Amino acid sequence: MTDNSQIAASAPSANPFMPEQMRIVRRSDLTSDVRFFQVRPVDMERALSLDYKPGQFMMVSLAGVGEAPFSISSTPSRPGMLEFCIRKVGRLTGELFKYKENSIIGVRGPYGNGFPLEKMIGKDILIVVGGLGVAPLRSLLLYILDNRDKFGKFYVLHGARTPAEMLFRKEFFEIKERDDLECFLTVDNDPTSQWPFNKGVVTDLFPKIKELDPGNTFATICGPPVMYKFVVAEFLKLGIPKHQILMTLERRMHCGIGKCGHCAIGSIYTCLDGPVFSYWDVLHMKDLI
Amino acid sequence: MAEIPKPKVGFYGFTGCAGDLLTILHCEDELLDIFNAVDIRSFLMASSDVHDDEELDIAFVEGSITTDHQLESLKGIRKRSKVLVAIGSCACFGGPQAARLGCGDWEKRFKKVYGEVKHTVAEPRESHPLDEYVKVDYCIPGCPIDKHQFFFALTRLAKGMPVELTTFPVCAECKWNENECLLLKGELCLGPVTAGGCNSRCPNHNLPCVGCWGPTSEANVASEINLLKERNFSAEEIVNKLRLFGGAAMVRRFADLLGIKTEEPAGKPRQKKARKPVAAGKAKKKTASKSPKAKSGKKR
Amino acid sequence: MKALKLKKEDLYAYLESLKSYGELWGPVPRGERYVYARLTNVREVALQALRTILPPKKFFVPPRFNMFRYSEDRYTEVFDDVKPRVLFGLHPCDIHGLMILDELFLERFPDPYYRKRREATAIIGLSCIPDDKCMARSTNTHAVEGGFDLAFNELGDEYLVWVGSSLGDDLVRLNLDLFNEEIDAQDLQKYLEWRRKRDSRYKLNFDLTGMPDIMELSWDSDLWQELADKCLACGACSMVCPTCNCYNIRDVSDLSLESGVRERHWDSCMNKEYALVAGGHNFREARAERLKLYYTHKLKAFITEYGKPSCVGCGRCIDTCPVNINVAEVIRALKGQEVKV
Amino acid sequence: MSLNRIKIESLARVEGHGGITVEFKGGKLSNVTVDIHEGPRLLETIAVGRIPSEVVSLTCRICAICTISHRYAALRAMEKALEIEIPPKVHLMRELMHCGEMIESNALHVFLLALPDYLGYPSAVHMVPDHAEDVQAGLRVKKFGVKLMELTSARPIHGENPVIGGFGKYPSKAELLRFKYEAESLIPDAERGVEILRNLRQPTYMEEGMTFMCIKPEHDRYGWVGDRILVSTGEEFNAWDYRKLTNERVVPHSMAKRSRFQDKPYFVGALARFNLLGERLDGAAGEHFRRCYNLSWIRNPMYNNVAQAIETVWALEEVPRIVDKLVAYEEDPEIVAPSRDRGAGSAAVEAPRGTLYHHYEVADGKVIRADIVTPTAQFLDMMEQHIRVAAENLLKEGDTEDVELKLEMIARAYDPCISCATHLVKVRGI
Ligand SMILES: Cc1cc2nc3c(=O)[nH]c(=O)nc-3n(C[C@H](O)[C@H](O)[C@H](O)COP(=O)(O)OP(=O)(O)OC[C@H]3O[C@@H](n4cnc5c(N)ncnc54)[C@H](O)[C@@H]3O)c2cc1C
Ligand code: SF4
Ligand code: SF4
Ligand code: SF4
Repeated sequence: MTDNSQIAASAPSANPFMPEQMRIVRRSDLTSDVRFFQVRPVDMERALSLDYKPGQFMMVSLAGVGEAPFSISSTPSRPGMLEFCIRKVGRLTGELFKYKENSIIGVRGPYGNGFPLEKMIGKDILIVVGGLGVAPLRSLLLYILDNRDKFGKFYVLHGARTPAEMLFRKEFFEIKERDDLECFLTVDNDPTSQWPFNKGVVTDLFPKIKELDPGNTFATICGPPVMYKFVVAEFLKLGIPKHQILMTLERRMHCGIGKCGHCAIGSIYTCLDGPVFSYWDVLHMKDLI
Repeated sequence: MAEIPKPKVGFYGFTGCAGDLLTILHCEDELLDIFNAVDIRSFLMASSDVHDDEELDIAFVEGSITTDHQLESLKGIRKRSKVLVAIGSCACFGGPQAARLGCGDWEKRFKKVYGEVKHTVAEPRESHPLDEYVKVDYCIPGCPIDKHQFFFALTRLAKGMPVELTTFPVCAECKWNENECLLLKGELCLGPVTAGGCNSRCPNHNLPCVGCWGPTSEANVASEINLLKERNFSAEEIVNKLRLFGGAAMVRRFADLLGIKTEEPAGKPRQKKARKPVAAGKAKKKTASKSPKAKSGKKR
Repeated sequence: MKALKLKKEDLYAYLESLKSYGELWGPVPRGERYVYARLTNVREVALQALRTILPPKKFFVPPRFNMFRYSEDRYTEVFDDVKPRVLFGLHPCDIHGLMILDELFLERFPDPYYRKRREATAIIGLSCIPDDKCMARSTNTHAVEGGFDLAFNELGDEYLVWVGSSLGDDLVRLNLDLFNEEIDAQDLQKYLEWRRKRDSRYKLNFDLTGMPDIMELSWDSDLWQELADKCLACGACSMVCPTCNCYNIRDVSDLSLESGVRERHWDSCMNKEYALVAGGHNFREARAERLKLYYTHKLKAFITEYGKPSCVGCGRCIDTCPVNINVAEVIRALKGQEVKV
Repeated sequence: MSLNRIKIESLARVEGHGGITVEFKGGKLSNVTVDIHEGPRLLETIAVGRIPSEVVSLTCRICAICTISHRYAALRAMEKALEIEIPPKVHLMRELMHCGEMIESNALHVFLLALPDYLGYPSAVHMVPDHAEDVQAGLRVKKFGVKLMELTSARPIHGENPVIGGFGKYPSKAELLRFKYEAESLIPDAERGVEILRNLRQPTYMEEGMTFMCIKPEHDRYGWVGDRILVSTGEEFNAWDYRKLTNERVVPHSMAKRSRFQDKPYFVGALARFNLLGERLDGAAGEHFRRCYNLSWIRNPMYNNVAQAIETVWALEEVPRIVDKLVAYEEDPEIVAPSRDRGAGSAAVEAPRGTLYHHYEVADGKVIRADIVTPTAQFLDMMEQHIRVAAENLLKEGDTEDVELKLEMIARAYDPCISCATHLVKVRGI
């Protein structure tokens, strides 16, 4: 009974484990170990019909290597391609870094809940990112910029250890220049002494937030684990309700679709019910972080 | 993807039974594929065509170190190789010849066997695993190794990728094979503390695991010992069993549980194993600290 | 649901006729235990079997199987072992176990590997009288109303045969002559009596309704560490549990290095690397944390989500764990009772 | 010619680590040594204080190539020490597993290790382009031996299934019959080895008379197990008197001990078995033997290769005979428990490369003494002597081309097993 065995791998398959073929159209180094990948389904029809939400992720699949989840960094408002920013840490990421432009990789998804855009529309938005936390939040950020009129006030705080380690540095410099949002950048320290902006940890930027309506604000955070505690404290100080504080969480995943069990926390699966959770979820569901 | 040149591979054997290299030679169906997939530069047991001074991508080393000469060769292999893989329990743990490691009676035993003759061929020493002397990138355990696990490692390394070996103890595979649990039937089975990957061969044959793959990464030896004591096995018998193939790893990691005084090996500082699961040290302390009985009642 | 009767003496003849649907599998002895095995000779079936070492999940998510063959960047699905099969002799707890797996594997993102095997398989239940390790009454999984194609219920020298699906009806028609459609009041009496007898035999009776609360309140209890000190982390409890479904995926290359398989094999939350992620962070480094996850899944999370525990009371963990950590002991301990752990 | 010293540092295509040193002084041969630089393991000292079953698991680890023979010898010795009578089905299973090892080890040696020498290749892999069929035939036979060992012992190497008093599990009848048919179908492959070797000219530069020893089977057929030892001098010994035969001593250039019989080196192995028992060979093997045998067999160790090739045919013919008897048993016997917890036992079995002795003494259920004498330890002196004669003759004839290879070939013809040789020796309880 090997029906279905020759499903064209480039079209979406009835088998949710079947990776779609996508081509790396662009790649560039963001830092020494983080690389930006832009990929596009080999099938053009499919490329144009790609749909996803900021905060969702895809499983990247390399034959003979394995699969791993990565947040989508691009915005659905700029269709036809997907973007990832990926840190080289292990087997799959190590191999992926060997792939050049024009190579074919496997991708399946999108998976996960993504940000609750329906609820966020019309609200003030505060995005706080650190390090690789940019990956999912860049998607939200670009989405909001592309739909600027649908949201209220918009603050972005971005921190990195050093200027060289700030991901999408140029992009953020440009965003900073825009007048439809307030964007503040900071670095922990600056060996070059050329950094024109703030120095210090990301929480130092909070006093710059002036005109948020806290009850009407969605705050999002993604970054290294140490950041969460301090940033959430600041959100609470601002008076943002706990269920409007959003964060994306990470867990081991082998399937991305709620089968393999590895990302289970209590009664939820990070891959299906997350990876975006509210601070209230974190408080009432033990074990979430 | 770019064509990668065939990796240069060497196979070496020190003190042991040669069972791991022979396991590879026993792969009739795959042998030619292996020779095609990688560029074998040295395999003394199979071929007299050896190139013993060149750089290697991967060195597979079987056997433990028991002479000065071997130690020198091992260091040479390490220097020439990008990745060094210990294959078999002797290379990984010192093998059965290291079962009395730490007992301090090696010289006495050596004299018992060889008398006072001064050997000219080699300066003998007590058996130690490879990672006592050089950095070992991977340990593929087994007495002998299992060919599937070896192929898995070989293909991964040939492609320049890391290798994940079985992290379960024997019991998991034993259940896959639907065996009746011998421990529950009162036999001294080391399945729960022994690294899996052998497909639970012995329980499949109604025989208890004798632990020939050495300790698993998270062996709860304290609990196993307590359980066996409840089943009326003597402490001596349990310890003997644990040490027979666990060798240096058992002795060192579980010395206080096994009631053994450990002596550091002559001279050489101990190197950390590269693929030790993260923070194994912490778990070790936890399991090793107190017996469960001592523990209950105390506040943590 | 339709009910029929089959004389016990005709059972083997009927089992024989089932073979025309597909491979016939049923419990057979292995030492003092039982396993599901292919019944080439129908008389080998162990009708007295209680629990098998592995639950029927092994048919639908085998311990190890290949999902894809790959070469270069092409993936080809593998469904090698999908074939028509009849599983005979599933007890109610195991049927409930399958229904829980159905929810996991067939609802959101249906898993084709599970689905195809499931669809090709006919399920025939068999009633049972519990032993001292069964706790299906506590989990309310001691009787079945669905989830089977046929269900045989012992009734003196006959079986009452429930037909649970249209496939079940087809199976009956494979040898219709053996069945009797007339059910009378006496049969009803016998059936009720049998149920009373079964229900009275449960030695393990727990009230599980409050378990989520109790688990919640025991989150920081010393209990978990005490269990962890004994736990061998061997994973056997997960392997044998009919509702444990965790697995790992790994790509295994052929020696040619050009092709290979994407393989799936059982994992357990008791495995130390279960929650280890790249960079070395382990979300459940401590054995106590992993044990807690296992029992959260069985006794809390599923109840919160589906209103029933994901333990179906089959007693396999009770029968398997060498150091006697099992769902019954954990419930007792959580409820502050004396335990043997 | 200014040859002072020939040193073969590492013998290739033998199991374990050994070398050969030949020294000359003033154009005359002064010293020949077969050096064993395998590291010591002191396994007998590890055996002391352990329970018998553990010691069986331990001593088979002396050598991967002879693991079945070691296990077999250990089981027999332990069963003697503990007074265990094993049922006939267990005997048959053991004979079957022994066949597996003989087939595997002999085929490996004949086709893959020795043939490359004769045909002038560094290894069997290098032979493939020109002699693919021969290599394939050898691999098929060897693979069958490996599978047979796996079937009977649970693993190709160090299988734990054969235990004191019986087996953990028995193969099914269907499996056994499959092996029977396969054995029958492989006989032509094994005969191929005999044919190749028969048609090759054996070198003669090392010829020298030798003393042979092997086990006298308990029945009047050819075989590898028994309690009496035949010597080509016409004498016979009990296996438990093995000390009288082997007389081990330590030499400085070897981590393996050395044996002599009546102060003379001697030969054990297939050639010894054939010289002493060859007329007992039946079937096709018997015919091959009668066709190949000549008087050089008592002087020339190179014929050991031919003997091994023929012995492989015999072992393949033996498999169906054993299987036919095995499948007649309906029940699998239980493992027989020891009838006492103290005693001493010695046993001999023929390993592929010669007679192997295991001796154990047990008190209070623990082994207090273990003594193992391996074939390689026994024939090393003989090997040294043949190499000496060869070196002298070659020197005399001025035939110094490829002299290392020529000497190495002699060593390889013995099919030495150096890990075996290195770990055996008597020890009293410590
Ligand atoms: C929802 C989500 C979004 C993510 N987004 C990004 C991103 O945008 N950029 C980025 O660089 N990284 C991201 N990660 C982390 C990324 O998945 C890991 O770095 C990656 O799995 C490492 O794989 P590896 O094979 O290189 O590492 P190895 O250590 O060799 O991992 C082996 C296998 O373990 C599993 N695994 C290991 N670490 C993780 C992990 N952190 N999460 C899930 N599974 C894991 C995978 O199956 C992986 O193939 C994300 C993780 C999650 C869960
Ligand atoms: S028989 Fe041994 S390996 Fe198998 S489950 Fe029991 S303890 Fe574990
Ligand atoms: S079951 Fe134990 S003794 Fe047997 S092969 Fe596996 S690890 Fe070795
Ligand atoms: S937890 Fe135990 S009793 Fe419950 S279903 Fe799983 S194995 Fe059966």
